[in-house]
Amino acid sequence: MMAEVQPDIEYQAHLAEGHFMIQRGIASGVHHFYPRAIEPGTGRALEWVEASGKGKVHSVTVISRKPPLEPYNVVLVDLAEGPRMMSRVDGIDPAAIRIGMAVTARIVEEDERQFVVFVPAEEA
Amino acid sequence: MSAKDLRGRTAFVGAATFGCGEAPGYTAIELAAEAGRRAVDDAGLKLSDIDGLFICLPNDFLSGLTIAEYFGIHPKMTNNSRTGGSAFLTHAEWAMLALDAGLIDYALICYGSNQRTGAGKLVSAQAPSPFEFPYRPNNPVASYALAASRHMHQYGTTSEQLASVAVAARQWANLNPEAFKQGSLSVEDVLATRLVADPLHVADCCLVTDGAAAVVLTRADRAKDARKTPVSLLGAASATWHTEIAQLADLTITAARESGERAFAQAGLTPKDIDVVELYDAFTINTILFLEDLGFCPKGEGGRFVSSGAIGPGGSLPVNTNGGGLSFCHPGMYGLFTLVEAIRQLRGEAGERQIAGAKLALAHGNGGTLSSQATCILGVPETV
Amino acid sequence: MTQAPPTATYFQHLAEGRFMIQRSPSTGEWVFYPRMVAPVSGANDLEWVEPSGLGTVYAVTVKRAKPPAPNVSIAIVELDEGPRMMSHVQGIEADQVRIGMRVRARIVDGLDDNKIVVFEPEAAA
Amino acid sequence: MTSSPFPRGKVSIVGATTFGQGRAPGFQSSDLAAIAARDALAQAGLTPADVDGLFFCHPTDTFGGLSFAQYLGIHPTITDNSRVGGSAFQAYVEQATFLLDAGLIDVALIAFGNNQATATGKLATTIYPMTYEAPYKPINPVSSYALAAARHMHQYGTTQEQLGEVALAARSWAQMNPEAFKRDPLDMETYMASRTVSSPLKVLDCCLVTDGAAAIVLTRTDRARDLIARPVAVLGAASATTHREISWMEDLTVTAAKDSGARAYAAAGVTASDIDVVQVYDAFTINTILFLEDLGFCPKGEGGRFVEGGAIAPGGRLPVNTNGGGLSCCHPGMYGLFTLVEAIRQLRGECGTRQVTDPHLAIAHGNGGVLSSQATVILGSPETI
Repeated sequence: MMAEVQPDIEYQAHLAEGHFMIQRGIASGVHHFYPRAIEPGTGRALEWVEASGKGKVHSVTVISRKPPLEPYNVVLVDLAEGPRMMSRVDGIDPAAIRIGMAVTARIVEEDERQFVVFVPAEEA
Repeated sequence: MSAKDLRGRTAFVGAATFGCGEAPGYTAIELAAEAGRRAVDDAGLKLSDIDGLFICLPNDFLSGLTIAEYFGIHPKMTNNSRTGGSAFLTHAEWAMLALDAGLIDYALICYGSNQRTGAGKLVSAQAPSPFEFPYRPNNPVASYALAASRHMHQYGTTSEQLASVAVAARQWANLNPEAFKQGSLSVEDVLATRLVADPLHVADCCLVTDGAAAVVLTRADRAKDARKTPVSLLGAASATWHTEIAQLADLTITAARESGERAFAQAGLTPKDIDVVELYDAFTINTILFLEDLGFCPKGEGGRFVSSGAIGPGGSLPVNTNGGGLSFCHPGMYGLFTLVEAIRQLRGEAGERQIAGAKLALAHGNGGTLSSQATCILGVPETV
Repeated sequence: MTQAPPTATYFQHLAEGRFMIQRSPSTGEWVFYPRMVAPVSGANDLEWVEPSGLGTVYAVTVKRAKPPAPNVSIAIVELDEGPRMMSHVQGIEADQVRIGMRVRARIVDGLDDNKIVVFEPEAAA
Repeated sequence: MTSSPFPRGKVSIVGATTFGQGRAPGFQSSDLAAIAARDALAQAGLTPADVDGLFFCHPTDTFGGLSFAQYLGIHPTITDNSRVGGSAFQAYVEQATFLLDAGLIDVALIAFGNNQATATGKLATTIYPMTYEAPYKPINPVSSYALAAARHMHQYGTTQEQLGEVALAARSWAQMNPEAFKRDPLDMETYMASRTVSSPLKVLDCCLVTDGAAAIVLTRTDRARDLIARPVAVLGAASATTHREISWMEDLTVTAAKDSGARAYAAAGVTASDIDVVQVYDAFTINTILFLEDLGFCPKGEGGRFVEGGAIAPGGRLPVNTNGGGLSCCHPGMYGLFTLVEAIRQLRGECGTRQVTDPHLAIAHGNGGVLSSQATVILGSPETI
């Protein structure tokens, strides 16, 4: 029984080792995020693959806070592989983040937990 | 196999609200119980007549059990399904089926919250997603803001158009003595309020109030004996597409499209037939999305539709005639209030805000972050 | 007529040193816990009345504590007026509390800042 | 209305499975439920995409129905996460049957998973303030059930040893179930010597704390026959609620199972004496005694004497909780769905050494809250329709 995927633990372990991994249906070839024990829709097996880290901002909101706290952004990013995830874009004034903007994934650590944020993609 | 014909087989025979706005000192259960008692009384029934209970209280996972005990009744059916603010319209769908099947005879749907004056902190019913919380979205507003920002990006919807939803709601609230927020409100006023999560301002967001509501349903044959003219349930349908906003395929199209389509099909009606519309307006963007998804205007046209003055008093399509969650009340979950207002309009009980000759009404509930949608279509007896 | 907030009113009475429960003049029934509306009958003319404070143990369990903390009785007491309530029976070893035992109410300090009602054997009072 | 409105035999179960009973480290509750759901669907050649009615109860997420729909990548037309405690799953069967029969849905999935035993987070409980009970610090739910047991002993002379018989029978069944968590031998001496938690209930009167998941799949019987050879028919189902807190239960020795059972029997057109195998929600040993009485297997007050002498153990006169029950098989927070899975497995003849000989009728009874909410399902082999 323990041959089943343990989605959260495995995802987090990959991040801790510096890899942003997402899942792909072995039969369907379709990529998925967030991590699951079975493929959504089909219920079939999934494998881990490293995400390219490339994505585009799908939507953005800037959350205001009582000064002196700074506002911060929350975005949805469409990964190049297809899935969408919530994240934030660092390294840019939140007011300058635009829908459609190309971004690149980075793994950061806060409160002893690694997670994925994005930065504006390097100009080609 | 096609769906059983449930059109007009059941009817609302009682409706009530209690403690809308501020109700200091009361617990959520007390508010819900009083609204429930009033709705049962409105129907000319006794508490002991109720054999189906549909409840969802903010601070109680097992609230159906609590209300059964509170009323001293032994219901055959107890349902506390929680799908957010759409739950109550889904409860109506359930009740319709259970009543028609003869499983129960009288269904009570009720809700109450003391979230404004209550000493306890606001209850978060939803488990935080490990894939959202690192980014600190101030949910629910952040999720709705992300949808609004996509709608603006794709269709050119403007902040002024969003604001016009809040303005129409306030105009209706000014005609409703029960409404919590009254007074003049202009588009400029809305835009001058603080941004909470771009593009949504404070005045784009629903109120935080106390309040309770309840409705009673029974089979059409029994409804004839009710104290007041029954309001028939012509169609009801639900749909769930996601939980987290990142998982909604197109942030400008909600499952209301699906629940609306099935509810209209069951009722044998189209949006053109509807006289009055009650939508769950947790945020101004909701009204725009649901008007589009329910077919009252084409996709992407919602912003222009609402800014034309169409949805306010005197407009071509009366929407949220009680003032909605934006100006009437919003005690954590607003869904049931859409049903109560639709029933009051069809009974001709809406006073200054009454829509003359209203025969058909649509009530729509929304849960989670645009996640779960449910639509009910109601009609006066002659529409059955 | 709408009841004043029942839960808040009940604890206010206790804070003032009075154990009050509700009664409907129209049906004569006594109600506990405090409600907006009487269960079953639906009567909504509930008034606050002082019960006799006498009752009978209907059921009891002894919650075993890790020594040296004492064991505690958790009882359901049926008031002479009819309603039942959960409580402690104090002034007696927890494992000496018996179903059917006559008890009398007393107000003591509870958790938080609230006063609560406990019972002790009627004979001891 | 004299005749039952229940659509007897119109709906059948085409998939039933468990996963991760006992300890399942590393999985979230939804992971466990998803794996069970996948396997239950696969038994009928279905996939998550076929599901349009979702009935799901998540231990910590009150919006669990929404998140599980998202997890499975489906868009159900009916999403129900009604919580009435451990009886929720029987109530789901009742509601799914009506919805399927009315044609509002085609495939219903009822699923549950809980990682409470191995998860680092603490057990989720309702936020509901038990205003009039909390000041007395009952260890709920144990103390509430203990109060009921104390009344039963007082009124009917039920003994500690009779409670022990229930625990012993459950353990003997568990020893025949490779999936059961507690399988070491248990005798009356050990039972009597075990620590009292809230008198009269001892540690061994209380259910386990385990992980675990289960899932079942329902569809209309006409379609079920095309999917698998031996679907299990839903012959009757009914629910009843009486109270929330034990202080306001009318008679602590009579549960709403009396009412839900009576209506379920009426729907199925059978009586207790027709039932071949019984699965009841044994959160505590007293439950089994109460439910055997309330469901009509023995007169009120006789439950203690009924279970004596191994009567409900393997080889006894009535097979009860043949998987080992919540006492010895598993109890992942809510056990209701596991009574259904075991009843289905018995009717399908999948139970290995614990298999009851050729059963045709099974009862699966769920209990929620503190004896508050009861729901009964009667299942039958295809021949019983």
